[in-house]
Amino acid sequence: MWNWFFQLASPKWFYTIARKVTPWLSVLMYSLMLAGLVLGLIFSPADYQQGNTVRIMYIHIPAAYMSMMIYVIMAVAGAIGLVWRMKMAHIVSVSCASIGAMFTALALLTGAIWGKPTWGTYWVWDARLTSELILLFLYLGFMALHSAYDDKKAADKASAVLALVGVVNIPIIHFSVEWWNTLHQGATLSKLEKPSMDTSMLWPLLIMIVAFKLYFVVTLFHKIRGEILLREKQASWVKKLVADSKQ
Amino acid sequence: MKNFNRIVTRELSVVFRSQSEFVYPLAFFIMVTSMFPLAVTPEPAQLAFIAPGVIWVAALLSLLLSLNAFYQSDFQDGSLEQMLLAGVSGSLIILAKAFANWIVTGLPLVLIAPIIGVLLNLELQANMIAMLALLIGTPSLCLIGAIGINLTVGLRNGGVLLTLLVLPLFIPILIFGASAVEAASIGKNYSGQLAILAAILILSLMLAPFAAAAAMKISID
Amino acid sequence: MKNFNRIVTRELSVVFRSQSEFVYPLAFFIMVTSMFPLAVTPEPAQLAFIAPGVIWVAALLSLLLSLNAFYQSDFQDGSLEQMLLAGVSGSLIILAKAFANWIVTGLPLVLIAPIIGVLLNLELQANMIAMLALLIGTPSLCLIGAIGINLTVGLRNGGVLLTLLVLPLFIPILIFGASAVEAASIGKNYSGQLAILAAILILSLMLAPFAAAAAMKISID
Amino acid sequence: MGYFDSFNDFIHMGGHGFYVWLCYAIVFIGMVSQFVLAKLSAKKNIKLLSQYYRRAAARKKSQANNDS
Amino acid sequence: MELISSEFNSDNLIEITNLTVIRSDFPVFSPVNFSLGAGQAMQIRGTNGAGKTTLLRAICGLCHSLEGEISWNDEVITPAHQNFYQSLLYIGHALGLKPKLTIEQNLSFFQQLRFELDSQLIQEAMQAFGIAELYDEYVAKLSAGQKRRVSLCRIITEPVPLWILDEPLVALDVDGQQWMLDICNQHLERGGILLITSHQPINGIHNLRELTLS
Amino acid sequence: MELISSEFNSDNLIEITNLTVIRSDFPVFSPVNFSLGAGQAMQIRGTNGAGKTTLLRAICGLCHSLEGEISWNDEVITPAHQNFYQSLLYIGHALGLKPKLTIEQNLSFFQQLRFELDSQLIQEAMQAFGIAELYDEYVAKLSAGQKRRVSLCRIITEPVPLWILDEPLVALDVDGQQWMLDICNQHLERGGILLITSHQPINGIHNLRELTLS
Ligand code: HEM
Ligand SMILES: Nc1ncnc2c1ncn2[C@@H]1O[C@H](COP(=O)(O)OP(=O)(O)OP(=O)(O)O)[C@@H](O)[C@H]1O
Ligand SMILES: Nc1ncnc2c1ncn2[C@@H]1O[C@H](COP(=O)(O)OP(=O)(O)OP(=O)(O)O)[C@@H](O)[C@H]1O
Ligand SMILES: [Mg+2]
Ligand SMILES: [Mg+2]
Repeated sequence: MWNWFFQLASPKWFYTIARKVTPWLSVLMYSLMLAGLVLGLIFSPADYQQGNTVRIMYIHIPAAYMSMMIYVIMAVAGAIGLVWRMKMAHIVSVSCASIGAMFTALALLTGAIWGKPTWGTYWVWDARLTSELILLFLYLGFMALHSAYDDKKAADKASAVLALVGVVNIPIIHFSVEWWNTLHQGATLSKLEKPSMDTSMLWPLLIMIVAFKLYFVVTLFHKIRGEILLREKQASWVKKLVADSKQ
Repeated sequence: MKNFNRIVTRELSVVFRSQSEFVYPLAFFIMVTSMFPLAVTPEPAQLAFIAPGVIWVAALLSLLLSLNAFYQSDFQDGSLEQMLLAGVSGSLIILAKAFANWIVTGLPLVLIAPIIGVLLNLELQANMIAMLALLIGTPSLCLIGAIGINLTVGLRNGGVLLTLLVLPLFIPILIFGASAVEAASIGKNYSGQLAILAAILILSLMLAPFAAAAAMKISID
Repeated sequence: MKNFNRIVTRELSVVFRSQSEFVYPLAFFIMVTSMFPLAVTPEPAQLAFIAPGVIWVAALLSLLLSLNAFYQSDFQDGSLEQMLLAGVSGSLIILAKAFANWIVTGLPLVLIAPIIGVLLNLELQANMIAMLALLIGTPSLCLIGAIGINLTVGLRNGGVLLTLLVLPLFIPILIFGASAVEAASIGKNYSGQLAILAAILILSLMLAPFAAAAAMKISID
Repeated sequence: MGYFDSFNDFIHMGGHGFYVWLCYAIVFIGMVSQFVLAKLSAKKNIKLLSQYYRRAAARKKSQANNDS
Repeated sequence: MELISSEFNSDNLIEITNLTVIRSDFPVFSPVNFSLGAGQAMQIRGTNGAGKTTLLRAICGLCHSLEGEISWNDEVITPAHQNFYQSLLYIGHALGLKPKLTIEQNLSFFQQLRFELDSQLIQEAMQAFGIAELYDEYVAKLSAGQKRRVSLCRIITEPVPLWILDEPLVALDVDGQQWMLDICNQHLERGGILLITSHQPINGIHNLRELTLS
Repeated sequence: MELISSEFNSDNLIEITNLTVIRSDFPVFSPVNFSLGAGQAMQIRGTNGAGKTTLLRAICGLCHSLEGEISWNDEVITPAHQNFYQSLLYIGHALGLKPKLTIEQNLSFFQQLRFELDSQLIQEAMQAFGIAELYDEYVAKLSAGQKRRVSLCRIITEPVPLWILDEPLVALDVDGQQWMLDICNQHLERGGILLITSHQPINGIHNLRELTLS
């Protein structure tokens, strides 16, 4: 039952699987991305209040979701690494950071730009915006801490501790719109209730959300493979792989 | 518990050995708060308006500054590893050091805050609430700060990296602390904010010592 | 002059060895400035009003924090005394280190300040003046800070004592810097303040290296 | 085609073209650069490693020479 | 002078199997095997950089990324094993003294972490290392050798069976070295265990085994 | 191996008259008088705390509150005397190395403060102390003895006549100590001057005079 878990823990196994899977995932990602863009930019209607600016939603919301999801993944992987001393978990955790930071920055930037036509200002200091900014700082702190250590193992553990501590910020971001009355929109997508959105806008949004997730997985796999190579440089399979690739 | 007392006593006697040292964080606090009338505006109404925020930001920075002095030398001269080797648990060490840190840095802030409040034109009620909020909030700052300093203590320029790691975690305390004072100063209900501060304190008392102890062991290697 | 270059190069290579280090003071600056909207008020007009003061206070604190990392290890590992014994004059060492300090800490602040200004709702003209004022003011902060750190570096809790010594000396720069920005934001003439800042810079370039070098020799004993 | 009457309309987006296209451009640049960097990292690391192995081998050799 | 009054359990045993430490992907030294029982002493030898300090710190649990096994009285030591820490004293390059406290305050702090305060014993220890008159001097003002003596006092004030000493003779003058070695001998006679490194010749410790790292 | 290529001026002379250092109102040691000319060496002896380190630092001008006179080539030294500093190398308990720079960077920084960069010489120095393969290693990662070796490389890379070495043999292994003493001998043959302290026996330095502090 735990077999797959231990297999996952083997960098070599992960490397080969990731290499096999990524092309397929990439194809899926490209097609979903394209479909989402075409539907969102061309076929979906403008909002009766916001006009065409609503099209920013199709990238803002997926990016914002990803920024939070990736942080949780990073923290959970870090925790697994700390508790079970699993190499692979740390590799995942570390590889997540820069992708997550990018999505956080994108959510902030697209949100800020969207704010100008809708709220009349690029930036207000409301709870959700602020907590998202804090999330960016947490990502940056994670990366800075990891690069400040000379020893990779110590760096992994230290940054995992930081990721775990920072996880408290995630519920704050999510519930901020409920806890404080703010400018920012409340939840539009919820599993329990029927979405309040028109299907012609809902579909492109959902497709983009899935496409962004796939993008994350594909990019993560690339990053992980690079990282595995560096860390397993003493393993014979890596030596062989490097030697083969030279010819 | 015996060891807790011992570590606290030792910390305090190191600090009080040069008797003037415990006034520094205080002095920093006073200095930063008095920079604002100079830098922003000397007008009383405006001052009272920015006072809660300024008091909290200053408290936060002065606690942040004190962390280094409290932890770094223990790492460098090897006395932390000696305590661990004497079988004292990491989280107990952290708890004791954070407590000593609060006694030396946090408590004086709490006591001096009302005076600063008067200088910044804060009225009595808000002033008392500011003190209360600081009393509940500053221990959490010491505990959370302990995590950050233990993660960064082995690194050069750790001081600034520390800030980067710790300030985001301080911000919720800052927000609720400042908004409690603000609510009090305009006569609104402030008990909600104080309750959240208390909840944060309990949470950090339960979790921070373990996280910081883990960080400490990583840094010692 | 050759030795000046060498010391600067060495300082910079120590700092840039872990490439991310030069973002820390910046991060601190951004973090502190973004604490004020949270602690004081998120309202744009109010923000613009306190912005000049906040930017200057934050710049001042972030330079203050960087001093320790720049000087302390050189004292402790004996490399300062080795430089002196190699016949390099104390004031040259200080000048070189303060210059490196400014490159790493001050310059990034100057460059990021306009962005912070936008976040705090400062308008374009005031924003540019803020940048200019920081450009003239921050080198003096590095030089004056060098005196303070060299006086206090041998002491435990020196960090906070440093603050105590240095902040009063920083205050004139703070006042003129902030008031230049304020003047610009309400459309008044600001050249007087900038001239004073420049005068302070020249004065501290001439005097601070000698004072700091004297302090250094006292601390080495 | 689609929601818009003409290509010009599409670019113009009812006056909000600047905001919409700026957003999409930023996201595009961000995601593509991240993706390319990630994709290159495996290749770059292979190159790095082949250098590393060469140096390690050289060091081992010189050590062996020292011992004998 | 009879200094150490306690007899140790004669069953005490530390066993090291296949221990090595990985740094930047390479083992620092080839795997090490040995065991030391009551009354036995071992000197770790090796050139500069051979890994002596690393080995000692690994045994104390101060190193991550180690491979192999350490066991104390037949129990395998996981990083924080209370029994083991109760019986261990490690003194390395960093002495762990607070410059702002006096000699006596430093010593009594460490003593109280594991034992009851025994001022008498602290007094005797300072006498044994020739720093009795300096008892209320701040450590900051001591010379290199005097600081080393203060840290070594702990082998008397904290009577534990297992001593792990990394270059304890450094900075000591001739008298100091002699006193130090005498005390080690007494410790061994009482059933203590000693693990030591030194680049200076160690004369007069009975039955000193040697292990050379490579 | 011929390492040091420069001959020094044979008129070099350091003279110490009635030197003592006051700490907390008392002189640390009774006044000291000696003079050393080209090719002469002196070992300062004394128990722990006798004041050896204090004396050497005082000569280097790193101590305030000293009484007496130090002169170099018949000129009295006031705290910052360029000629004197140009001819002096002091290596004490603190090594002055930056952990974040490599061995080579550290050595070339110090060399360039007084001389032109000479990578050849740095290479030779590292070879002489057996750390040539580590040249691009960060000092943070070195062992105690390796760090000491790096700091001692400076006696080769910075060819000055007057060496003041405070316990240079500490942490060095047997080979390292031998190399060190050989180099000192070569230095003396070329007309250098050596002032040294050590608690370990110094074997094989020709004409080593001794001065015992009290
Ligand atoms: C800098 C500005 C902004 C930031 C940092 C930001 C951040 C976020 C975040 C983090 C989420 C995900 C929340 C969650 O999953 O709980 C989100 C969702 C969302 N944002 Fe923004 N946002 C910004 C501006 C805007 C603007 C201007 C609008 C529209 C007027 C907007 C509309 C939405 C909508 C509709 C959602 C989905 C709501 C949900 O399902 O929770 N955002 N935003
Ligand atoms: N800053 C100081 N203030 C007061 N006394 C001091 C100070 N520094 C050193 N001393 C005292 O001066 C004496 C001489 O110290 P010094 O370091 O010179 O000894 P040393 O001969 O080098 O000893 P060691 O062999 O242990 O290195 C010591 O007794 C010490 O206590
Ligand atoms: N943090 C580290 N990262 C990588 N390598 C390290 C680290 N610390 C030590 N080393 C390397 O490990 C080796 C062993 O160091 P160690 O300090 O154990 O040597 P030692 O035998 O105690 O030497 P000495 O006699 O000089 O004290 C050295 O070659 C050193 O370069
Ligand atoms: Mg060692
Ligand atoms: Mg000495």
